[in-house]
Amino acid sequence: MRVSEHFSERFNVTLQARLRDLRNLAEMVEAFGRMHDFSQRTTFVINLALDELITNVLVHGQFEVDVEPLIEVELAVPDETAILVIVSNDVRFDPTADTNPDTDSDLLSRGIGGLGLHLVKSQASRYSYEYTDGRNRLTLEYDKP
Amino acid sequence: MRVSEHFSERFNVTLQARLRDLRNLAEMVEAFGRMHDFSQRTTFVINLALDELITNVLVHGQFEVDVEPLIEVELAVPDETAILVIVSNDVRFDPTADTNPDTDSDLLSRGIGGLGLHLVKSQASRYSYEYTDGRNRLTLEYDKP
Amino acid sequence: MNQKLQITSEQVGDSLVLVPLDRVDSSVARDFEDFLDARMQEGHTKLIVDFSKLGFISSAGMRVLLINAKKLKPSGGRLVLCKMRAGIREIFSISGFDHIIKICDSREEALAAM
Amino acid sequence: MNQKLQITSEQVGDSLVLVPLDRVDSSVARDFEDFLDARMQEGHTKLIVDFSKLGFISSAGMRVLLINAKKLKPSGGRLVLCKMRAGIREIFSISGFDHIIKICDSREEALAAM
Ligand SMILES: Nc1ncnc2c1ncn2[C@@H]1O[C@H](COP(=O)(O)OP(=O)(O)O)[C@@H](O)[C@H]1O
Ligand SMILES: Nc1ncnc2c1ncn2[C@@H]1O[C@H](COP(=O)(O)OP(=O)(O)O)[C@@H](O)[C@H]1O
Repeated sequence: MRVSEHFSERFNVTLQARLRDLRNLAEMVEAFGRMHDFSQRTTFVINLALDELITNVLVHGQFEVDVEPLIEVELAVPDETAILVIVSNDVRFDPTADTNPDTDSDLLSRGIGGLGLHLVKSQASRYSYEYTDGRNRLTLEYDKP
Repeated sequence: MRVSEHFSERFNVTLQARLRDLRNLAEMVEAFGRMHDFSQRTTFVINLALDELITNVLVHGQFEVDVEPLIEVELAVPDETAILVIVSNDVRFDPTADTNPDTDSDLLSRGIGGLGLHLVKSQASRYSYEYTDGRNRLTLEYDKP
Repeated sequence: MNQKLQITSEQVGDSLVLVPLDRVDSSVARDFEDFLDARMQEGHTKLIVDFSKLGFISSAGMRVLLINAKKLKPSGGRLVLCKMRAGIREIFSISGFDHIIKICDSREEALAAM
Repeated sequence: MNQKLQITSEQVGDSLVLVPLDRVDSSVARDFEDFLDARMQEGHTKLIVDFSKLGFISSAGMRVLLINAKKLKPSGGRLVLCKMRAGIREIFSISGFDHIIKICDSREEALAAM
Protein backbone atom coordinates (compact mmCIF):
# COMPACT_ATOMS: atom_id res chain seq x y z
CA MET A 1 0.00 0.00 0.00
CA ARG A 2 1.25 3.40 -1.01
CA VAL A 3 1.74 6.29 1.36
CA SER A 4 0.02 9.56 0.57
CA GLU A 5 1.74 11.42 -2.26
CA HIS A 6 1.81 15.15 -2.43
CA PHE A 7 2.99 17.26 -5.29
CA SER A 8 2.54 20.83 -6.36
CA GLU A 9 1.45 21.73 -9.82
CA ARG A 10 4.24 23.33 -11.77
CA PHE A 11 5.80 23.85 -15.08
CA ASN A 12 9.36 23.95 -16.07
CA VAL A 13 11.13 25.05 -19.23
CA THR A 14 14.77 24.67 -20.19
CA LEU A 15 15.92 26.92 -22.99
CA GLN A 16 18.90 28.43 -24.57
CA ALA A 17 18.69 32.13 -23.85
CA ARG A 18 17.12 33.65 -26.95
CA LEU A 19 15.22 36.89 -27.07
CA ARG A 20 12.91 35.56 -29.74
CA ASP A 21 11.59 32.92 -27.34
CA LEU A 22 10.27 35.48 -24.85
CA ARG A 23 6.89 35.67 -26.51
CA ASN A 24 6.36 31.91 -26.66
CA LEU A 25 7.54 31.58 -23.09
CA ALA A 26 5.04 34.27 -22.11
CA GLU A 27 2.30 32.30 -23.81
CA MET A 28 3.21 29.22 -21.78
CA VAL A 29 3.03 31.30 -18.61
CA GLU A 30 -0.35 32.65 -19.71
CA ALA A 31 -1.68 29.13 -20.31
CA PHE A 32 -0.36 28.00 -16.93
CA GLY A 33 -1.89 31.11 -15.35
CA ARG A 34 -5.27 30.24 -16.85
CA MET A 35 -5.01 26.72 -15.42
CA HIS A 36 -4.51 28.19 -11.98
CA ASP A 37 -6.73 31.24 -12.23
CA PHE A 38 -3.88 33.70 -11.84
CA SER A 39 -4.94 37.33 -11.93
CA GLN A 40 -3.99 39.33 -15.02
CA ARG A 41 -1.59 41.25 -12.81
CA THR A 42 0.24 38.14 -11.59
CA THR A 43 0.67 36.79 -15.10
CA PHE A 44 1.96 40.18 -16.15
CA VAL A 45 4.53 40.55 -13.38
CA ILE A 46 5.79 36.97 -13.88
CA ASN A 47 6.29 37.66 -17.57
CA LEU A 48 7.92 40.96 -16.68
CA ALA A 49 10.41 39.11 -14.46
CA LEU A 50 11.16 36.61 -17.26
CA ASP A 51 11.73 39.36 -19.81
CA GLU A 52 14.01 41.36 -17.52
CA LEU A 53 16.04 38.45 -16.20
CA ILE A 54 16.49 36.59 -19.47
CA THR A 55 17.37 39.82 -21.26
CA ASN A 56 19.96 40.55 -18.58
CA VAL A 57 21.60 37.15 -19.03
CA LEU A 58 21.84 37.84 -22.75
CA VAL A 59 22.97 41.44 -22.48
CA HIS A 60 25.13 41.43 -19.36
CA GLY A 61 25.78 37.75 -18.60
CA GLN A 62 29.31 36.44 -18.85
CA PHE A 63 30.01 32.81 -19.57
CA GLU A 64 32.97 30.56 -18.90
CA VAL A 65 34.61 29.03 -21.96
CA ASP A 66 32.72 25.97 -23.23
CA VAL A 67 29.52 26.77 -21.36
CA GLU A 68 26.41 26.69 -23.48
CA PRO A 69 24.10 29.48 -22.24
CA LEU A 70 21.22 27.91 -20.36
CA ILE A 71 18.05 29.31 -18.86
CA GLU A 72 15.75 27.22 -16.72
CA VAL A 73 12.41 28.57 -15.67
CA GLU A 74 10.21 26.87 -13.12
CA LEU A 75 6.82 28.08 -12.05
CA ALA A 76 5.05 26.24 -9.26
CA VAL A 77 1.90 26.84 -7.25
CA PRO A 78 2.37 24.83 -4.08
CA ASP A 79 -0.28 26.75 -2.22
CA GLU A 80 -1.65 30.26 -2.30
CA THR A 81 1.70 31.42 -3.68
CA ALA A 82 3.22 31.28 -7.14
CA ILE A 83 6.94 30.53 -7.01
CA LEU A 84 9.05 31.47 -10.00
CA VAL A 85 12.62 30.18 -10.14
CA ILE A 86 14.98 31.39 -12.83
CA VAL A 87 18.25 29.54 -13.19
CA SER A 88 21.09 30.63 -15.46
CA ASN A 89 24.64 29.42 -15.94
CA ASP A 90 26.36 32.74 -16.53
CA VAL A 91 29.02 33.77 -14.01
CA ARG A 92 27.87 34.68 -10.55
CA PHE A 93 25.66 37.74 -10.42
CA ASP A 94 23.35 38.55 -7.54
CA PRO A 95 20.37 40.55 -8.81
CA THR A 96 19.02 41.00 -5.29
CA ALA A 97 21.94 43.25 -4.36
CA ASP A 98 20.97 46.91 -4.51
CA THR A 99 21.14 48.31 -8.03
CA ASN A 100 20.03 51.71 -6.81
CA PRO A 101 17.66 52.78 -9.56
CA ASP A 102 17.28 56.41 -10.30
CA THR A 103 13.55 56.92 -10.03
CA ASP A 104 13.43 60.55 -8.96
CA SER A 105 15.64 62.66 -11.16
CA ASP A 106 14.08 64.71 -13.91
CA LEU A 107 13.57 63.96 -17.56
CA LEU A 108 16.79 65.29 -19.02
CA SER A 109 19.28 64.16 -16.39
CA ARG A 110 17.70 60.78 -15.84
CA GLY A 111 19.79 57.62 -16.14
CA ILE A 112 18.17 54.57 -17.58
CA GLY A 113 20.09 51.66 -16.06
CA GLY A 114 18.95 49.53 -13.16
CA LEU A 115 15.25 49.86 -13.83
CA GLY A 116 14.49 46.27 -14.82
CA LEU A 117 15.68 44.62 -11.62
CA HIS A 118 14.04 47.32 -9.52
CA LEU A 119 10.68 46.62 -11.16
CA VAL A 120 11.05 42.85 -10.80
CA LYS A 121 11.90 43.06 -7.12
CA SER A 122 9.20 45.62 -6.37
CA GLN A 123 6.48 43.37 -7.81
CA ALA A 124 7.42 40.22 -5.89
CA SER A 125 6.12 39.40 -2.41
CA ARG A 126 9.52 37.88 -1.55
CA TYR A 127 12.71 37.04 -3.40
CA SER A 128 16.00 35.30 -2.75
CA TYR A 129 19.15 34.45 -4.63
CA GLU A 130 21.68 31.66 -4.39
CA TYR A 131 24.62 30.50 -6.42
CA THR A 132 25.05 26.74 -6.39
CA ASP A 133 26.61 24.19 -8.75
CA GLY A 134 27.78 26.94 -11.07
CA ARG A 135 24.28 28.31 -11.46
CA ASN A 136 22.58 31.55 -10.54
CA ARG A 137 19.25 30.78 -8.97
CA LEU A 138 16.76 33.57 -8.36
CA THR A 139 13.50 32.73 -6.59
CA LEU A 140 10.59 35.15 -6.81
CA GLU A 141 7.37 34.57 -4.88
CA TYR A 142 3.98 36.07 -5.56
CA ASP A 143 1.28 35.71 -2.89
CA LYS A 144 -2.36 35.17 -3.84
CA PRO A 145 -1.55 34.90 -7.53
CA MET B 1 37.39 25.80 -15.43
CA ARG B 2 34.07 24.23 -16.30
CA VAL B 3 33.69 21.23 -18.56
CA SER B 4 31.39 21.52 -21.52
CA GLU B 5 27.74 21.39 -20.50
CA HIS B 6 25.14 19.91 -22.74
CA PHE B 7 21.42 20.06 -22.26
CA SER B 8 18.42 19.58 -24.43
CA GLU B 9 15.66 22.11 -24.61
CA ARG B 10 12.53 20.81 -22.98
CA PHE B 11 9.45 21.64 -21.11
CA ASN B 12 7.80 19.86 -18.32
CA VAL B 13 4.41 20.20 -16.68
CA THR B 14 3.08 18.53 -13.55
CA LEU B 15 -0.67 18.56 -13.19
CA GLN B 16 -3.54 16.94 -11.51
CA ALA B 17 -5.42 15.15 -14.23
CA ARG B 18 -8.22 17.51 -15.21
CA LEU B 19 -9.99 17.54 -18.54
CA ARG B 20 -10.42 21.28 -18.41
CA ASP B 21 -6.63 21.75 -18.51
CA LEU B 22 -6.25 20.03 -21.89
CA ARG B 23 -6.71 23.23 -23.82
CA ASN B 24 -4.18 25.22 -21.80
CA LEU B 25 -1.73 22.32 -21.96
CA ALA B 26 -2.21 22.27 -25.74
CA GLU B 27 -1.41 25.98 -25.84
CA MET B 28 1.84 25.35 -23.98
CA VAL B 29 2.74 22.65 -26.49
CA GLU B 30 1.91 25.02 -29.33
CA ALA B 31 4.15 27.72 -27.88
CA PHE B 32 6.96 25.20 -27.39
CA GLY B 33 6.38 23.95 -30.95
CA ARG B 34 6.76 27.50 -32.27
CA MET B 35 10.04 27.88 -30.37
CA HIS B 36 11.37 24.80 -32.10
CA ASP B 37 9.71 25.18 -35.48
CA PHE B 38 7.62 22.03 -35.15
CA SER B 39 5.41 21.31 -38.13
CA GLN B 40 1.67 21.79 -37.65
CA ARG B 41 1.34 18.02 -37.91
CA THR B 42 3.82 17.32 -35.10
CA THR B 43 2.14 19.78 -32.77
CA PHE B 44 -1.19 18.18 -33.62
CA VAL B 45 -0.12 14.59 -32.96
CA ILE B 46 1.59 15.53 -29.70
CA ASN B 47 -1.58 17.22 -28.51
CA LEU B 48 -3.57 14.23 -29.72
CA ALA B 49 -1.41 11.95 -27.58
CA LEU B 50 -1.89 14.21 -24.55
CA ASP B 51 -5.65 14.31 -24.99
CA GLU B 52 -5.96 10.55 -25.42
CA LEU B 53 -3.59 9.57 -22.62
CA ILE B 54 -4.78 12.07 -20.04
CA THR B 55 -8.40 11.29 -20.82
CA ASN B 56 -7.65 7.58 -20.37
CA VAL B 57 -6.12 8.15 -16.95
CA LEU B 58 -9.25 10.05 -15.95
CA VAL B 59 -11.74 7.65 -17.49
CA HIS B 60 -10.08 4.27 -17.02
CA GLY B 61 -7.27 4.85 -14.54
CA GLN B 62 -7.48 3.19 -11.15
CA PHE B 63 -5.74 4.65 -8.15
CA GLU B 64 -4.51 3.20 -4.91
CA VAL B 65 -6.04 4.62 -1.76
CA ASP B 66 -4.44 7.95 -0.74
CA VAL B 67 -2.86 8.57 -4.11
CA GLU B 68 -3.54 12.00 -5.53
CA PRO B 69 -3.91 11.62 -9.31
CA LEU B 70 -0.82 13.02 -11.00
CA ILE B 71 0.09 13.60 -14.61
CA GLU B 72 3.57 14.66 -15.65
CA VAL B 73 4.25 15.68 -19.19
CA GLU B 74 7.73 16.24 -20.54
CA LEU B 75 8.52 17.34 -24.05
CA ALA B 76 12.16 17.52 -25.09
CA VAL B 77 13.97 18.12 -28.37
CA PRO B 78 17.43 16.66 -27.84
CA ASP B 79 18.13 16.46 -31.54
CA GLU B 80 16.06 16.00 -34.67
CA THR B 81 13.49 14.17 -32.58
CA ALA B 82 10.75 15.36 -30.24
CA ILE B 83 10.42 13.11 -27.21
CA LEU B 84 7.16 13.19 -25.29
CA VAL B 85 7.01 11.44 -21.93
CA ILE B 86 3.72 11.05 -20.12
CA VAL B 87 3.88 9.86 -16.53
CA SER B 88 0.84 8.93 -14.45
CA ASN B 89 0.42 7.37 -11.03
CA ASP B 90 -2.64 5.22 -11.70
CA VAL B 91 -2.20 1.45 -11.33
CA ARG B 92 -0.08 -0.31 -13.89
CA PHE B 93 -1.49 -0.17 -17.40
CA ASP B 94 0.59 -0.77 -20.50
CA PRO B 95 -0.89 1.18 -23.41
CA THR B 96 1.64 -0.30 -25.85
CA ALA B 97 0.05 -3.75 -25.51
CA ASP B 98 -2.25 -4.49 -28.43
CA THR B 99 -5.69 -2.99 -27.96
CA ASN B 100 -6.85 -4.42 -31.27
CA PRO B 101 -8.88 -1.56 -32.65
CA ASP B 102 -11.75 -2.33 -34.91
CA THR B 103 -10.97 -0.23 -37.96
CA ASP B 104 -12.59 -2.33 -40.66
CA SER B 105 -16.09 -3.31 -39.68
CA ASP B 106 -19.01 -1.41 -41.11
CA LEU B 107 -20.91 1.56 -39.78
CA LEU B 108 -23.62 -0.17 -37.82
CA SER B 109 -21.68 -3.01 -36.25
CA ARG B 110 -18.65 -0.93 -35.46
CA GLY B 111 -17.24 -0.86 -31.94
CA ILE B 112 -15.84 2.39 -30.69
CA GLY B 113 -13.31 1.36 -28.05
CA GLY B 114 -9.58 1.16 -28.54
CA LEU B 115 -9.34 3.92 -31.11
CA GLY B 116 -7.46 6.52 -29.06
CA LEU B 117 -4.40 4.40 -28.30
CA HIS B 118 -4.31 3.08 -31.84
CA LEU B 119 -4.14 6.64 -33.21
CA VAL B 120 -1.49 7.70 -30.72
CA LYS B 121 0.75 4.76 -31.50
CA SER B 122 0.26 5.03 -35.26
CA GLN B 123 1.43 8.65 -35.27
CA ALA B 124 4.64 8.12 -33.29
CA SER B 125 7.96 7.16 -34.88
CA ARG B 126 8.71 4.97 -31.83
CA TYR B 127 7.16 4.34 -28.45
CA SER B 128 7.96 2.48 -25.26
CA TYR B 129 6.42 1.89 -21.89
CA GLU B 130 7.80 1.20 -18.45
CA TYR B 131 6.41 0.98 -14.96
CA THR B 132 8.81 2.22 -12.32
CA ASP B 133 8.46 3.69 -8.82
CA GLY B 134 4.71 3.24 -8.94
CA ARG B 135 4.40 5.26 -12.11
CA ASN B 136 3.33 4.50 -15.65
CA ARG B 137 5.77 6.05 -18.04
CA LEU B 138 4.97 6.18 -21.75
CA THR B 139 7.60 7.58 -24.11
CA LEU B 140 6.57 8.66 -27.60
CA GLU B 141 9.12 9.82 -30.15
CA TYR B 142 8.49 11.91 -33.24
CA ASP B 143 11.28 12.18 -35.81
CA LYS B 144 11.89 15.40 -37.73
CA PRO B 145 9.27 17.31 -35.74
CA MET C 1 -8.50 30.29 -23.95
CA ASN C 2 -12.18 29.67 -23.96
CA GLN C 3 -12.90 26.22 -22.50
CA LYS C 4 -16.27 26.10 -24.24
CA LEU C 5 -17.22 24.48 -27.49
CA GLN C 6 -17.84 27.04 -30.21
CA ILE C 7 -19.76 26.17 -33.36
CA THR C 8 -21.32 28.38 -35.98
CA SER C 9 -24.05 26.95 -38.21
CA GLU C 10 -25.55 27.90 -41.52
CA GLN C 11 -28.50 26.53 -43.48
CA VAL C 12 -27.63 25.84 -47.13
CA GLY C 13 -30.58 24.42 -49.09
CA ASP C 14 -31.87 21.53 -46.98
CA SER C 15 -28.47 20.92 -45.40
CA LEU C 16 -27.21 22.39 -42.15
CA VAL C 17 -23.51 23.27 -42.29
CA LEU C 18 -21.77 23.24 -38.90
CA VAL C 19 -18.40 24.92 -38.45
CA PRO C 20 -16.77 24.01 -35.12
CA LEU C 21 -14.04 26.43 -34.08
CA ASP C 22 -10.55 25.64 -32.81
CA ARG C 23 -10.83 22.45 -30.75
CA VAL C 24 -13.13 19.49 -30.29
CA ASP C 25 -11.12 17.76 -27.58
CA SER C 26 -12.34 15.26 -25.03
CA SER C 27 -13.29 18.04 -22.60
CA VAL C 28 -15.96 19.33 -25.01
CA ALA C 29 -16.91 16.09 -26.78
CA ARG C 30 -20.00 15.77 -24.61
CA ASP C 31 -21.12 19.30 -25.50
CA PHE C 32 -20.50 18.48 -29.16
CA GLU C 33 -22.75 15.45 -28.84
CA ASP C 34 -25.47 17.52 -27.14
CA PHE C 35 -25.18 20.13 -29.86
CA LEU C 36 -25.65 17.57 -32.65
CA ASP C 37 -28.54 15.95 -30.75
CA ALA C 38 -30.28 19.30 -30.47
CA ARG C 39 -29.93 19.86 -34.25
CA MET C 40 -31.42 16.42 -34.91
CA GLN C 41 -34.23 17.14 -32.43
CA GLU C 42 -34.98 20.24 -34.48
CA GLY C 43 -35.51 17.94 -37.47
CA HIS C 44 -32.21 18.42 -39.29
CA THR C 45 -31.21 15.20 -41.04
CA LYS C 46 -28.65 16.47 -43.52
CA LEU C 47 -25.62 17.66 -41.62
CA ILE C 48 -22.30 18.84 -42.98
CA VAL C 49 -19.42 19.43 -40.60
CA ASP C 50 -16.97 21.89 -42.11
CA PHE C 51 -13.53 21.37 -40.50
CA SER C 52 -11.92 24.49 -41.94
CA LYS C 53 -11.81 26.29 -38.58
CA LEU C 54 -10.88 23.22 -36.58
CA GLY C 55 -7.28 22.81 -35.48
CA PHE C 56 -7.78 19.86 -33.18
CA ILE C 57 -9.99 16.83 -32.73
CA SER C 58 -9.31 13.68 -30.73
CA SER C 59 -10.98 10.27 -30.70
CA ALA C 60 -13.70 11.50 -28.32
CA GLY C 61 -14.83 14.03 -30.91
CA MET C 62 -14.46 11.54 -33.77
CA ARG C 63 -16.63 9.08 -31.85
CA VAL C 64 -19.40 11.67 -31.58
CA LEU C 65 -19.35 12.06 -35.36
CA LEU C 66 -19.50 8.30 -35.82
CA ILE C 67 -22.41 7.90 -33.41
CA ASN C 68 -24.36 10.63 -35.17
CA ALA C 69 -23.67 9.22 -38.61
CA LYS C 70 -25.14 5.97 -37.29
CA LYS C 71 -28.17 7.72 -35.81
CA LEU C 72 -28.97 9.51 -39.05
CA LYS C 73 -28.72 6.47 -41.32
CA PRO C 74 -32.05 4.69 -40.53
CA SER C 75 -34.04 7.88 -41.18
CA GLY C 76 -32.37 8.44 -44.55
CA GLY C 77 -30.36 11.33 -43.16
CA ARG C 78 -26.68 11.88 -43.68
CA LEU C 79 -23.58 13.30 -42.04
CA VAL C 80 -20.79 14.47 -44.35
CA LEU C 81 -17.45 16.01 -43.34
CA CYS C 82 -15.36 18.44 -45.35
CA LYS C 83 -12.30 20.70 -45.43
CA MET C 84 -10.06 18.78 -43.05
CA ARG C 85 -6.44 19.78 -42.70
CA ALA C 86 -3.87 17.07 -43.46
CA GLY C 87 -3.14 15.89 -39.91
CA ILE C 88 -6.81 15.46 -39.07
CA ARG C 89 -7.56 13.81 -42.42
CA GLU C 90 -4.82 11.33 -41.61
CA ILE C 91 -6.31 10.17 -38.32
CA PHE C 92 -9.72 9.74 -39.94
CA SER C 93 -8.06 7.54 -42.49
CA ILE C 94 -5.96 5.56 -39.97
CA SER C 95 -9.08 4.94 -37.89
CA GLY C 96 -10.94 3.63 -40.93
CA PHE C 97 -13.63 6.27 -40.37
CA ASP C 98 -13.28 7.46 -43.95
CA HIS C 99 -14.82 4.15 -45.08
CA ILE C 100 -17.84 4.88 -42.93
CA ILE C 101 -18.35 8.62 -43.05
CA LYS C 102 -18.12 10.54 -46.30
CA ILE C 103 -15.25 13.04 -46.25
CA CYS C 104 -15.08 15.69 -48.98
CA ASP C 105 -12.40 18.23 -49.81
CA SER C 106 -14.71 21.19 -50.36
CA ARG C 107 -18.04 22.33 -49.03
CA GLU C 108 -19.49 22.26 -52.56
CA GLU C 109 -18.57 18.59 -52.88
CA ALA C 110 -20.17 17.91 -49.51
CA LEU C 111 -23.39 19.65 -50.54
CA ALA C 112 -23.41 17.72 -53.81
CA ALA C 113 -22.93 14.45 -51.91
CA MET C 114 -26.09 15.05 -49.86
CA MET D 1 2.46 34.12 -32.09
CA ASN D 2 3.83 36.80 -34.31
CA GLN D 3 7.35 37.75 -33.16
CA LYS D 4 7.06 41.13 -34.88
CA LEU D 5 6.10 44.45 -33.43
CA GLN D 6 2.65 45.53 -34.55
CA ILE D 7 1.51 49.11 -34.28
CA THR D 8 -1.42 50.90 -35.86
CA SER D 9 -1.36 54.67 -36.12
CA GLU D 10 -3.94 57.34 -36.64
CA GLN D 11 -3.66 61.10 -37.19
CA VAL D 12 -6.00 63.08 -34.91
CA GLY D 13 -5.70 66.85 -35.43
CA ASP D 14 -1.97 67.58 -35.25
CA SER D 15 -1.29 64.56 -33.02
CA LEU D 16 -0.31 61.10 -34.16
CA VAL D 17 -1.91 58.37 -32.05
CA LEU D 18 0.05 55.12 -31.97
CA VAL D 19 -1.59 51.90 -30.82
CA PRO D 20 0.95 49.11 -30.25
CA LEU D 21 -0.61 45.65 -30.18
CA ASP D 22 -0.07 42.88 -27.66
CA ARG D 23 3.57 43.06 -26.57
CA VAL D 24 6.44 45.53 -26.50
CA ASP D 25 8.98 43.19 -24.93
CA SER D 26 12.77 43.44 -25.09
CA SER D 27 12.85 41.42 -28.32
CA VAL D 28 10.97 44.17 -30.18
CA ALA D 29 12.11 47.25 -28.21
CA ARG D 30 14.63 48.08 -30.91
CA ASP D 31 11.93 47.93 -33.62
CA PHE D 32 9.76 50.15 -31.42
CA GLU D 33 12.56 52.68 -31.22
CA ASP D 34 13.06 52.58 -35.00
CA PHE D 35 9.33 53.01 -35.50
CA LEU D 36 9.20 56.10 -33.29
CA ASP D 37 12.32 57.50 -34.96
CA ALA D 38 10.72 57.11 -38.35
CA ARG D 39 7.62 58.99 -37.19
CA MET D 40 9.80 61.81 -35.86
CA GLN D 41 11.78 61.85 -39.12
CA GLU D 42 8.47 62.37 -40.88
CA GLY D 43 8.03 65.51 -38.79
CA HIS D 44 5.59 64.27 -36.15
CA THR D 45 6.26 66.02 -32.85
CA LYS D 46 3.02 65.33 -31.01
CA LEU D 47 2.82 61.66 -30.25
CA ILE D 48 0.24 59.82 -28.21
CA VAL D 49 0.80 56.17 -27.37
CA ASP D 50 -2.52 54.48 -26.67
CA PHE D 51 -1.89 51.40 -24.47
CA SER D 52 -5.39 49.95 -24.81
CA LYS D 53 -4.25 47.05 -27.01
CA LEU D 54 -1.03 46.44 -25.11
CA GLY D 55 -0.90 43.51 -22.70
CA PHE D 56 2.80 43.62 -21.99
CA ILE D 57 5.69 46.04 -21.80
CA SER D 58 9.04 45.63 -20.04
CA SER D 59 11.74 48.10 -19.07
CA ALA D 60 13.27 47.93 -22.57
CA GLY D 61 10.05 49.28 -24.06
CA MET D 62 9.61 51.82 -21.27
CA ARG D 63 13.13 53.08 -21.90
CA VAL D 64 12.31 53.70 -25.57
CA LEU D 65 9.38 55.86 -24.49
CA LEU D 66 11.58 57.79 -22.09
CA ILE D 67 14.27 58.38 -24.71
CA ASN D 68 11.72 59.66 -27.19
CA ALA D 69 10.05 61.91 -24.65
CA LYS D 70 13.52 63.41 -24.10
CA LYS D 71 14.15 63.79 -27.82
CA LEU D 72 10.88 65.61 -28.39
CA LYS D 73 11.24 68.10 -25.56
CA PRO D 74 13.82 70.55 -27.05
CA SER D 75 11.74 71.01 -30.22
CA GLY D 76 8.58 71.75 -28.22
CA GLY D 77 7.12 68.36 -29.12
CA ARG D 78 5.46 66.00 -26.70
CA LEU D 79 4.90 62.34 -25.96
CA VAL D 80 1.79 61.45 -23.96
CA LEU D 81 0.65 57.97 -22.92
CA CYS D 82 -2.91 56.83 -22.28
CA LYS D 83 -5.25 53.94 -21.53
CA MET D 84 -2.85 51.73 -19.57
CA ARG D 85 -4.17 48.70 -17.76
CA ALA D 86 -3.56 48.59 -14.01
CA GLY D 87 -0.45 46.36 -13.97
CA ILE D 88 1.34 48.46 -16.55
CA ARG D 89 0.27 51.72 -14.90
CA GLU D 90 1.80 50.40 -11.70
CA ILE D 91 5.26 49.81 -13.15
CA PHE D 92 5.26 53.27 -14.73
CA SER D 93 4.51 54.64 -11.31
CA ILE D 94 7.08 52.49 -9.47
CA SER D 95 9.73 53.53 -11.97
CA GLY D 96 8.94 57.19 -11.43
CA PHE D 97 8.25 57.55 -15.16
CA ASP D 98 4.86 59.06 -14.44
CA HIS D 99 6.65 62.13 -13.07
CA ILE D 100 8.42 62.52 -16.38
CA ILE D 101 5.98 61.39 -19.05
CA LYS D 102 2.37 62.49 -18.96
CA ILE D 103 0.02 59.53 -18.53
CA CYS D 104 -3.71 60.04 -19.13
CA ASP D 105 -6.66 57.74 -18.56
CA SER D 106 -8.42 58.42 -21.84
CA ARG D 107 -7.41 59.34 -25.35
CA GLU D 108 -9.49 62.52 -25.11
CA GLU D 109 -7.51 63.61 -22.07
CA ALA D 110 -4.27 62.86 -23.91
CA LEU D 111 -5.35 64.93 -26.91
CA ALA D 112 -6.37 67.79 -24.61
CA ALA D 113 -2.96 67.62 -22.88
CA MET D 114 -1.14 68.21 -26.19
N1 LIG E 1 23.16 38.42 -15.55
C1 LIG E 1 23.91 39.51 -15.28
N2 LIG E 1 25.25 39.40 -15.25
C2 LIG E 1 26.02 40.47 -14.96
N3 LIG E 1 25.53 41.69 -14.67
C3 LIG E 1 24.20 41.87 -14.67
C4 LIG E 1 23.33 40.79 -14.97
N4 LIG E 1 22.06 41.26 -14.88
C5 LIG E 1 22.15 42.55 -14.54
N5 LIG E 1 23.42 42.95 -14.42
C6 LIG E 1 23.91 44.30 -14.03
O1 LIG E 1 22.90 44.93 -13.27
C7 LIG E 1 22.54 46.18 -13.87
C8 LIG E 1 21.06 46.47 -13.66
O2 LIG E 1 20.25 45.61 -14.45
P1 LIG E 1 18.79 46.06 -14.85
O3 LIG E 1 18.07 46.51 -13.65
O4 LIG E 1 18.12 44.94 -15.58
O5 LIG E 1 18.97 47.31 -15.81
P2 LIG E 1 19.67 47.42 -17.23
O6 LIG E 1 19.82 46.04 -17.78
O7 LIG E 1 18.71 48.24 -17.97
O8 LIG E 1 20.94 48.12 -17.00
C9 LIG E 1 22.94 46.03 -15.31
O9 LIG E 1 23.19 47.29 -15.92
C10 LIG E 1 24.19 45.19 -15.23
O10 LIG E 1 25.31 45.98 -14.92
N1 LIG F 1 -4.90 4.44 -17.84
C1 LIG F 1 -5.62 3.31 -18.08
N2 LIG F 1 -5.87 2.44 -17.08
C2 LIG F 1 -6.58 1.30 -17.31
N3 LIG F 1 -7.07 0.94 -18.51
C3 LIG F 1 -6.85 1.76 -19.54
C4 LIG F 1 -6.11 2.98 -19.38
N4 LIG F 1 -6.04 3.57 -20.61
C5 LIG F 1 -6.69 2.77 -21.47
N5 LIG F 1 -7.19 1.67 -20.85
C6 LIG F 1 -7.94 0.57 -21.48
O1 LIG F 1 -7.58 0.52 -22.85
C7 LIG F 1 -8.73 0.62 -23.67
C8 LIG F 1 -8.42 1.34 -24.96
O2 LIG F 1 -8.19 2.73 -24.73
P1 LIG F 1 -8.40 3.78 -25.90
O3 LIG F 1 -7.68 3.28 -27.12
O4 LIG F 1 -8.00 5.11 -25.43
O5 LIG F 1 -9.95 3.72 -26.23
P2 LIG F 1 -11.20 4.13 -25.33
O6 LIG F 1 -10.70 4.92 -24.18
O7 LIG F 1 -12.03 4.90 -26.24
O8 LIG F 1 -11.82 2.82 -24.93
C9 LIG F 1 -9.75 1.33 -22.81
O9 LIG F 1 -11.06 1.03 -23.22
C10 LIG F 1 -9.43 0.78 -21.44
O10 LIG F 1 -10.04 -0.47 -21.25
